[in-house]
Amino acid sequence: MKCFEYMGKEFFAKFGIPVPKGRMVLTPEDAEKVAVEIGKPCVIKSQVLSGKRGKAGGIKFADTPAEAKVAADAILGMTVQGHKVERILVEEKLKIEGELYVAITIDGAARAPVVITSAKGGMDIEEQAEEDIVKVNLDVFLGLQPFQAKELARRIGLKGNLAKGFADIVQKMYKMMVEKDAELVEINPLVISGDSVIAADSKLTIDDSALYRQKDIPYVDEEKTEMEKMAHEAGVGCFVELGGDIAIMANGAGITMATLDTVQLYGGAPANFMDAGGGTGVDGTAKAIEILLAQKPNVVFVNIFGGITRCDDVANALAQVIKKVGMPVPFVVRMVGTNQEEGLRVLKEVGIEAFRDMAPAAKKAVELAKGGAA
Amino acid sequence: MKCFEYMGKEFFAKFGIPVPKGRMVLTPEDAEKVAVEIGKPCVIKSQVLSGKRGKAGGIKFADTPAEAKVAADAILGMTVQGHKVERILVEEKLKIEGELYVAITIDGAARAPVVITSAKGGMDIEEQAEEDIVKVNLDVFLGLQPFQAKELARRIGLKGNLAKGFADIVQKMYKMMVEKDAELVEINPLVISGDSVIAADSKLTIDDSALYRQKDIPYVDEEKTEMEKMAHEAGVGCFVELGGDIAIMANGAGITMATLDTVQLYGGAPANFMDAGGGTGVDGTAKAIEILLAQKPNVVFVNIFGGITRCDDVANALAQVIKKVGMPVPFVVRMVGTNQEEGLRVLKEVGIEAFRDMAPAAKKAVELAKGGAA
Amino acid sequence: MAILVNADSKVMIQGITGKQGTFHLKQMQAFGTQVVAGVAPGKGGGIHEGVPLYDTVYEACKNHQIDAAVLFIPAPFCKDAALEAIESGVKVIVVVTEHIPVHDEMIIVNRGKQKGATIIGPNTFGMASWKCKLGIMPNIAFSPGPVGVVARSGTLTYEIVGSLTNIGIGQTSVVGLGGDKCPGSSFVQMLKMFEADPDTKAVVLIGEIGGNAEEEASEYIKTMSKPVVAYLAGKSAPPGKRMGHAGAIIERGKGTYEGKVKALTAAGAKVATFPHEVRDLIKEHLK
Amino acid sequence: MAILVNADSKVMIQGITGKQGTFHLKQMQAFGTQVVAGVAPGKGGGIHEGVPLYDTVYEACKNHQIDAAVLFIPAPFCKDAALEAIESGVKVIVVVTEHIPVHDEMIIVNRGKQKGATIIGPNTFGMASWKCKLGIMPNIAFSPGPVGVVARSGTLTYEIVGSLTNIGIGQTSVVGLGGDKCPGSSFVQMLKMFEADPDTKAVVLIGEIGGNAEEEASEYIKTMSKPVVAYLAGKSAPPGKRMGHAGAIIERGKGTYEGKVKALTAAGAKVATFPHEVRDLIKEHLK
Repeated sequence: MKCFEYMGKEFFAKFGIPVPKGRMVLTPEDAEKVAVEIGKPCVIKSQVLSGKRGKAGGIKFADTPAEAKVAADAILGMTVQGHKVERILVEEKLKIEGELYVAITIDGAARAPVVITSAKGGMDIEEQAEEDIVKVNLDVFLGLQPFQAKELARRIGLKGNLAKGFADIVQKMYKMMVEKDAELVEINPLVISGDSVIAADSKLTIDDSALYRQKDIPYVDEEKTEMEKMAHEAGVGCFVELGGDIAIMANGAGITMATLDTVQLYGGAPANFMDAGGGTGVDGTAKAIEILLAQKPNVVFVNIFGGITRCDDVANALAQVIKKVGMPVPFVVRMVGTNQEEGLRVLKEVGIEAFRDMAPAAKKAVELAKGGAA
Repeated sequence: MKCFEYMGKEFFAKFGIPVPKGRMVLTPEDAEKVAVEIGKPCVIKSQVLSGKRGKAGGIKFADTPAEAKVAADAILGMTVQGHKVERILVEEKLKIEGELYVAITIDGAARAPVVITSAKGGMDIEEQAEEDIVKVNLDVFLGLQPFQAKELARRIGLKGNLAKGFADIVQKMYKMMVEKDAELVEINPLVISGDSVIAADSKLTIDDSALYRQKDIPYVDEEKTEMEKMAHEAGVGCFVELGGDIAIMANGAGITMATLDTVQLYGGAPANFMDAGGGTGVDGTAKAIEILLAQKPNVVFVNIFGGITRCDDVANALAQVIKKVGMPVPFVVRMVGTNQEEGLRVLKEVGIEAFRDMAPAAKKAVELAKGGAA
Repeated sequence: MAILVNADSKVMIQGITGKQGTFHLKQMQAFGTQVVAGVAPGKGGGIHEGVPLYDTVYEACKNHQIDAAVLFIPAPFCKDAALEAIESGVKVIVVVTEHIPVHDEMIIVNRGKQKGATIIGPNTFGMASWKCKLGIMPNIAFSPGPVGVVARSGTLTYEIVGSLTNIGIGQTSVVGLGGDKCPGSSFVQMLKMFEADPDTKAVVLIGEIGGNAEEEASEYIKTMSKPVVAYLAGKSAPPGKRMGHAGAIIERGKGTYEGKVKALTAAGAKVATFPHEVRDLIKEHLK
Repeated sequence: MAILVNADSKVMIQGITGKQGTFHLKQMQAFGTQVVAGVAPGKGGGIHEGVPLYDTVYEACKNHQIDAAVLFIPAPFCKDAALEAIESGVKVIVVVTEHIPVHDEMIIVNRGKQKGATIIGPNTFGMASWKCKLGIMPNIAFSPGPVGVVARSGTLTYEIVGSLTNIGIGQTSVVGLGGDKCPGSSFVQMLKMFEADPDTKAVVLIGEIGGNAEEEASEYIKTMSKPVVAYLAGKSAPPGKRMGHAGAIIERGKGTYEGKVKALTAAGAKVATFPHEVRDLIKEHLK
């Protein structure tokens, strides 16, 4: 779960990481009030989950509270990279003398946390040369020791109080990462301002699997399309709209990807990625099929290799939908695995002759889609 | 540093370990008040750092607040195993249905924390048979995991809620041990009362070397003799009175022990153990020598192998004392090591011919002591 | 023979009395797996589907030789259960559960490494050698034979293994590494075992986009004497979720379909375009 | 030769510019130790007594081969400094400092073990092989020769080693395990190295009451081909501090003078009654 910038900064403050003075507000009036409290030139930042807000006009500066109100009014309600802005962060404007980059995340290949830092922070961090980026893998049992934090500071060329401030921040970031079950704690830029380093931005991603034990973190609902919301409510593991005309359901991320790949190799255009997951039962699966139909595709292609997912559940879900809304477009079903005999029997009753192999089924779906579109 | 029972229990309560209702008080009047608050039969326990308080009469029961006052009055001011009672703990009297033992300490041989537990807690735990005691070494990086706590509960025969309560307590003890830099966290007895387990006593020893980072733990001054206090103030590493007539100073625990052993093997009786430690300088060493003299021995035996300790410092300290108070009893000095030439020169000036070897020096000290006693 | 486990292996199930545990216990027994002990706190001393129950892993291990453990444990308790198996000295541990917090996962897999335990999973269908299935995959897909299979994803493995079985090509062992960020085992570890296993004549590697596991594997495949056939899912996948800049910096230039195909091909592996092509390529190699 | 280090070993000092660090640097140099790098945060790039300075251990190790490190670091910072040396791959680390919190100590010594580093100390005089002294002991006590010495206490070691040197019996290596509860190394580890070192002809073990290090050592001494002479301090010592019941339960029947003498004697070691007897017993063995 991605957190908004202001949420990350609230946690930073709790863990003792320096952040600019400021607060999240919902209205231009409150933005003005906060600007008065700050009593200095401010920055007004749209709070959305996408990056590149600056380029999209989602960040404005204000020298006076009145200007802050105007800027807030402009930003609130605008759309940044498809996300409607509902919250803004009003903060003191920092005197920026340098921009560093620092993040802690999990390096899956190393099965370990990794600290990544660079003296060249800011917008274009991803484009920095390899030699300008310092990476250190941590040991999960040892955590981040002070000497490692100091060595990182040294390697990005910091000295004196800046080195101390940086080492302190990176240790606190690690503590926060572990205590908050974060997958990512990122500061970009970490701003050099006089003798201190200050977190001018925050990116904090909490491990979805650990939300159950992080009750004090407010839930952030990532902006979803209507269809994605429906899929989420139906208990579908993962659903992404792709815009083609063959609506696809499979079970398992790997086989779903492989189904899409196969459809595309045969010249078809998938309407979506839908990993139905395992064990959603008849009703959940029926809802998922309704979502497929709601995309108004030319063909529905269901590809099931039953394991935890039972073939009879999927067949009954299909039958249930067909009884309810009929078969507005052709259904191509491939079905093998757990309880397949019963599944095939149920399908036959509603007039579907299921395939046993994936390739001919995918081919058939593509042919039908082309026929249907013609 | 050993903590009083009530201090340990205050920490237990902070870490969520169940303790009887109660409070430490300094007067019989307050004892009566606490008994009123508790509103049940109470136990009044002397707060001293030695064990076996019960056998010494330092624990009494009271059915009413009036009885509590009387009991408190009797205990306050009594002496338990040489320790004057200045504080008492007034607690609800538990309904005891069983007594367990559980402790976490550090097993030096394993370089690891060790949990020790037994279904047979209470007074005579040290005398329990080996098979009635369960010991599990922990991994310092992994700490105490829930499964280990549950396995310990099973191995001492606990089931259901008692097992859960026990497992919970032992995990909290470990957390406390690490966070409070404890060398020992012990509960004996851990009382079974109905469906729960409650810490009826506490033994908590904080690592002296870690006191600097445990500022919230009040300092407990172990009862010392006048002489021990003087030694402590002089910066002497370790001083123990032994009652013989040869006052001994050496530098380093090993050589001090060896010096005592040698004196005793030659038939002498050491007055004390004094490890002068290293780097106390001239003034500290002079004070230490004055302590030796304060014991009114028949001989003073100083055995120095200079390393960090510099021979000239010790020699100058001896000269300083001799100039101040003379040589009321014979001084036998053995001196080699760092800056020995200068040391020997200074000693010669005050009339001491130092030995180069320890054995003849020890022999001489014993002879002189016997002569002096004759 | 096979890798990691075989028909003689003695297996313990943690969480054996739950709905999932019970269902898959029966499936495993039907496959031929010797389930000799089950762990179910509070039920020690009982019998479940013919399997003796113990309160703790320590007790089970005291009473039985345990060669492998399978965990059917809810995610919040998996760290503890996996550590219990590791610390008790179990050498093959299959963690089926998905949605284990990644910080727990790092502790499990790194502790396993320290103690010399092979962790399969988390979030895996498990693994099977002939007559010893540890996990949740459908029994019918498997048959004994000369092909080693190692995969990152589940149903796709059933798909491909099933297609091999259908034309009479069996498997020595089939291993699912699991779909989580920090899997306990790697392609390379399994490839090494297949290379060393005299009965394995060819290996199927089933990968997908993202991460650098396939690139790592390619380095080892270069040194292998046995043929490797790979299939990678995700050729047409839209760009996945990204985690701030840090993910992009770690993975620089790795993780794409094209990159992986290039690495595997350069290492001498054949990469199938369709899942069903795998069986044809394997058939070539076994001729 | 010697054990752990020798005349060719390249040494780094952490905390080199402090009062203690500077004093003992000079003493070590006088002994012949090749001190090639010093670590002093904020002073990197400088030179101290002819030794190049670095801000961090990582930097020192990048610029020099480092065979051993000696720490002159205040107790509160020792854990960090020792871990820095361990994680940088230094294989012999001498921690002179006393009063290190025992929980820090456990982390240092267990991490050292995991990473294959030999930790000497904490709270030790250090160790010396001929021309390579790592620590704080007086140079004059030592001389090259055929006796290996391993000890738990400091000045007593100077006493005994000095008495050997005085009659012309030199040492291959002298190692102080340190006086803390959780020392990084054990008698057994050192005895094994002495047993394997061709130049060591006899070994002196200097122990004391408390703990079970001598009992453990006895088990190994049984298997040694080389003679061992022991001295134990504390025969006449009053009962030491006790830590609740737990200490007594751990040490049951171990740790007494009599028990240790019995174990060592049974293992074939000669136990000297007086410190100065050690040299006589060693002389016997070297005849």
